[in-house]
Amino acid sequence: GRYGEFGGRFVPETLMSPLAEIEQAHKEAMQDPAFLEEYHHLLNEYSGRPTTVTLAGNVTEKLGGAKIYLKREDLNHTGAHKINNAIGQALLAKRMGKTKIIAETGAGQHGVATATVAAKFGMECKVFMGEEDVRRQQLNVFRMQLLGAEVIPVTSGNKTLKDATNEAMRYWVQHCEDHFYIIGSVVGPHPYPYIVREFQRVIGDEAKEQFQKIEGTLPTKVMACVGGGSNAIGMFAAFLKEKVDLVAVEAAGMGVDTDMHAATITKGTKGVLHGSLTYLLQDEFGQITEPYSISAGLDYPGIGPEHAHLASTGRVKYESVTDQEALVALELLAKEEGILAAIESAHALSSAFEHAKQMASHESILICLSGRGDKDVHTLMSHFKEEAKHEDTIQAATTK
Amino acid sequence: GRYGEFGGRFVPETLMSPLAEIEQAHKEAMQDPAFLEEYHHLLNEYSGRPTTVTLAGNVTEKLGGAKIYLKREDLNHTGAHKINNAIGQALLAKRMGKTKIIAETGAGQHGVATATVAAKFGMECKVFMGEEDVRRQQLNVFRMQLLGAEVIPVTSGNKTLKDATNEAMRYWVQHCEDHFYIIGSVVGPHPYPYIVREFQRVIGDEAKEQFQKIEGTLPTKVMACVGGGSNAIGMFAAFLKEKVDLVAVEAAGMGVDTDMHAATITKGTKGVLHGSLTYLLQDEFGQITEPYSISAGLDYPGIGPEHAHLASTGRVKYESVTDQEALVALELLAKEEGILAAIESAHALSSAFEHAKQMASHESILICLSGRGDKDVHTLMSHFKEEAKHEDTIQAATTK
Amino acid sequence: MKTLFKQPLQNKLFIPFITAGDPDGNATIDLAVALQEAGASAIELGIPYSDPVADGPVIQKASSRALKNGMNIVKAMKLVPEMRKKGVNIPIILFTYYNPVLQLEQESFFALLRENTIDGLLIPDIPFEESAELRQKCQEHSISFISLVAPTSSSRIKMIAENAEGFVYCVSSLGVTGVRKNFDNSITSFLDEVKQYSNVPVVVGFGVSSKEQVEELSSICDGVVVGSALVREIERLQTSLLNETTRNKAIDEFREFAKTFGSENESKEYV
Amino acid sequence: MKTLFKQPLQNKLFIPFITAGDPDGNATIDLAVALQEAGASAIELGIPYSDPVADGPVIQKASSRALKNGMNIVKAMKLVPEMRKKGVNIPIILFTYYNPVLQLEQESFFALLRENTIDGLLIPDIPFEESAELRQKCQEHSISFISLVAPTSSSRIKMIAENAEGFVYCVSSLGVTGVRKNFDNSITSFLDEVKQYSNVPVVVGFGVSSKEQVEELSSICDGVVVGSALVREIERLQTSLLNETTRNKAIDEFREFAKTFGSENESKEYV
Repeated sequence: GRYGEFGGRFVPETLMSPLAEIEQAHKEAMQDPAFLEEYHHLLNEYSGRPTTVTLAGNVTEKLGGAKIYLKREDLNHTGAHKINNAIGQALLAKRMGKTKIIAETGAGQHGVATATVAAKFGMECKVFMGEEDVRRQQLNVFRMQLLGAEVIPVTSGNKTLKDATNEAMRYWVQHCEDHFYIIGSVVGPHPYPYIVREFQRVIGDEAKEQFQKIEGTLPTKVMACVGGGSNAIGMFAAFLKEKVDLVAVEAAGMGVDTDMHAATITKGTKGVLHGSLTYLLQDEFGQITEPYSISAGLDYPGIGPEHAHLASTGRVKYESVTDQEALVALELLAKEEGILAAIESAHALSSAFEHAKQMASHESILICLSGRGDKDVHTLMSHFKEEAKHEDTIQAATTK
Repeated sequence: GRYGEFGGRFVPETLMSPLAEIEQAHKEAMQDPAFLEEYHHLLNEYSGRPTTVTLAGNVTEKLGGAKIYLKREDLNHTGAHKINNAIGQALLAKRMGKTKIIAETGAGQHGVATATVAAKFGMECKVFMGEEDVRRQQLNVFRMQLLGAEVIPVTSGNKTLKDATNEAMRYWVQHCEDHFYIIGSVVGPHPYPYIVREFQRVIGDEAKEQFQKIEGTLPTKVMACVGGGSNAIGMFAAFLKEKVDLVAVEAAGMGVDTDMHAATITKGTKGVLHGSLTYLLQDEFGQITEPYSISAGLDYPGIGPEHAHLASTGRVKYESVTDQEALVALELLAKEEGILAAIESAHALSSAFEHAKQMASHESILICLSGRGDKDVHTLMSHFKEEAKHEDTIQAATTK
Repeated sequence: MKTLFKQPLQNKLFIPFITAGDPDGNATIDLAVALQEAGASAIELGIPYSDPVADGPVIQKASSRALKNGMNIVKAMKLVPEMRKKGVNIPIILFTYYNPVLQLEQESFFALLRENTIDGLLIPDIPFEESAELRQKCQEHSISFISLVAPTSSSRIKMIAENAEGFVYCVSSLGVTGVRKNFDNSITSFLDEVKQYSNVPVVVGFGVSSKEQVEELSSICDGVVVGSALVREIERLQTSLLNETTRNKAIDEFREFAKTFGSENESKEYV
Repeated sequence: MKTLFKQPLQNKLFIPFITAGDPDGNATIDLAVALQEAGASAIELGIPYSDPVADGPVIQKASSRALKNGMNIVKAMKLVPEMRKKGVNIPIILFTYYNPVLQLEQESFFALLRENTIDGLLIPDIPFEESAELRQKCQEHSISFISLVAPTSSSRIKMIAENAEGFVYCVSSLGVTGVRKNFDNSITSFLDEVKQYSNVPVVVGFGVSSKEQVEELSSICDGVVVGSALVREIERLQTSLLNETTRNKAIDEFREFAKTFGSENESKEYV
């Protein structure tokens, strides 16, 4: 259960046996052709995989460097890569005879994916969500309810994702005998980081084959955004042993030199959160600090333990991108390619665009476009309105 | 340019030559392998086609009749079948050397699809949208703007789709020399109904092949919703000559016996609107009346002329479904299958579910799920809230 | 073939457009009288329509006003005999979109045109190719079926102009009706081509808004249609026109405004 | 191996839990004194933590209150010598999540435990398998490393119980800390299995909230941990506890409340 020194299983004793059972069940499942067939059947016939790889031709031309390709996880059912894992874990729950599902969610993407598979499998579903996020993401709350899930507002702590995760774990501790906890990223106690990785590696496996078919070679760089880090791990898994540069991009929020960011690798220190040893944003006494990012999906104070390991070995390079930089990249992709990326994914785009400029035209970058930006339109609207207001103020001030 | 007695080209003289040029260009394009290759390349690599066919197993079991399959147009880039046509027409515009695009939109789906392809092709894009719709669909307005399109609020008439179409035509009349008008459905003057049909027939062509691969035979019935009717024509085209029942479903709004509906075939009379002879909702003096449906995409007083023809020959059966029935079907699909359908598509679902109950379990229905329901969440929320309030009122009234 | 105007023309034609029922039916009758007094060669009487795609905002609003007042194609036609009673003897051309026509039985539509002494029919959304049957019927009933021709018509100009009746209505530039400041220079060659094929007067419309423009166009065509400029004046006067005590004064104002477009020679003969 | 309690036990153990710094450090000291007076056999001193996943809402809120007051793991440990000065001589067990421990150099953490006369260490989110090094260090420094065992531990019960030090902390039912009305019937067989392997007292915690429950459990185990019930009382008294003029009265009230859980025999000897 370790990635170098990272990972592990730091949980209340009550969960130790349930986690061992899940580990065993997953191991057996992954060797059972019938399980794998059902998993891939659902990915293909239900979620619409394989997702395509799109050349961002206009952006490539504009930047004048490396060719930019996008792995289109935004085209999945429910709009992001989250469904790959939710399908896999729901199948695992079914295999283990569990008919009740719990999940945590921040902006609601993993919650919607979990509510979706719970509906598909006829399972009862409870989604824990910080009260503050419930307020901010009413549409996703309603989507989950429409799918038949119960959304439980969490009032502890800062009432956001970290607290929702705490509460989901508490509920699971009390109900682990008949509930399966579908964790949404490569975080949590072992075996979750491994399970989620294995259910997300389809992204990279597909992308590698597709890219080779198009270009006849491997990409020069592969990039993805990281919050917990599931889309990045899923993308990188296929390339870890290849001669390909891997770059993951964290959320720098208002800047890594402020205290308003979510750049866990860049600025974090080692610690234990939600069951595993990894890098965290915390104070000197080990109290977890509240992260910040405009992107709800990257707004998490920890990171998957495998990322902590990949950072420490140097196999993957970790960079960070501010809110503002991500928004500029999002707008560029929208205007040039007609693709509205999730703000999460826009962090990877921003960094990739900078890399591309420095690279030669025979080189290439393959970016994981982890989700679509429809969910972010409210955020973008208020941001661009604020910006316009700000510009008006500046203009008013300078023309007087 | 006729489907039986329907269709034609009833437009101001100014547009006659431009329409003839488009007809000629389209004819040549469809015989040019390079054009078709680029079209299908974009459908596959950009929009993510082929879209999958999903068995709605839980609903099938629940209804106890025919097997229900869904053609998943909701998985397209931008969330509906509209992009198929937008890509095709934008390629045609490019071929004709036009660099400026105009489009009309109601709820914004075709507007978003058009703004998307305009961005992809580096074309200037103006989207005409009724002022009332601009107000109701702010998120889609913002999406179009983010994609670089100019959204022009239309203040004439009732300020909805019909008026936006009028205004788009007026603008085109004045600027047809350098503008290409991308019409969003199988309506308008010849050759538009034909062009849009040919760019949407990929739905049925794919679905037929996919269904045969799954079931080894053709479906018993093929169903789709109709407003203008592009997803239905696209779906039916492949089956018109097969021994397959075809059923199209119109919006009955508050009921076809009220004056609040959009059931053009069921309740309309022959007339000319937006350039073609078809069935219309109008008064005895030929004034077009305002249609009503909870679904913005079906809220149109006319219907594609080919549908008028298929109705008159009896090859396609036209039914209608109320707002309420559509919502019940939408909720059922969400809760049973984890798929949130567009309210438009839910009309087809509702009718299909009724058919399924009357059919044998060896029979099957293939439904075109034309789009995803994310765009409708606001509408659904306020509807279900109203409903809950209404129930509360009833309860309060009956418990006193 | 019936001709609307005596040939050769003694003056340039001035063909005003007004919407039936704007602001009400009685006003429309009086406005028609005023237009004749202002030198109109003929009047285009517009049938208000819910979806006037060939019209700009001014006439769209006039349509809305008229529809709100309950105007319809049958009522509109019945205004013409009232105009005749008040002395209007110039040709009246019914301007209507195709759909209202389509909703009437064809025989009763032509009967209505005849019994209401209507001289011509202009349908802006029915192109030459779709009009064969209607043109045939018009000939049978001695109604001039007016054809439009546009700068984009190109190879169609010959076909349309050769078959034109009453007059050829040339769209001044690309576009819908409405007030314009300038005309495209290419209009001269366009009009020359139309004149080359036409046996009837060649008239320019869509966007004629001032005396200066009328004069500018006079040298290259046989007359002008003036719509939006007049309808805007009616819009301005609508309150006065609806009030019996102020109507006469408003009509006087309108007549004076219309005269700026009219020929100086006010006495004409009509066929 | 160090033992926390003299064996064989003369009375059932009553181990109260309070959060350090709730409502402030001084109150914590006085509350500890009161607990000893109420018959506590040892005290679990909880370190407030931002993410207490093993705690129910009552202790979560206590954690938040203490963190707001600036409490941290080092300050908390330094409260213990103050308690000793006021006569507290029962064992003090530091209850802390793993992360705050991890942020201290291991040597300085154990030095702090020693110099602040802390007797035991309980980390709810470190399972047996991850605790080898810490248990080793505890033995070196004569600190009892308390292990938890749960009804779901099944095959793990033997391993945990055999290696237990100080006492075995049995989770009463599935779950996190908090007040419960009823206990699962299966608790008897669970406790029997633990007792079969354990050489130290077997104590039940998580959800003990009334004298009746204490009595019910007394027949099947060696003692109880009472947490949320006491912390809820502190929450109720917080304003009085923070005010110097009312603190003593509040402490009296708290002592009386705590006595409902305590053993009747108030004089004990501790090793």
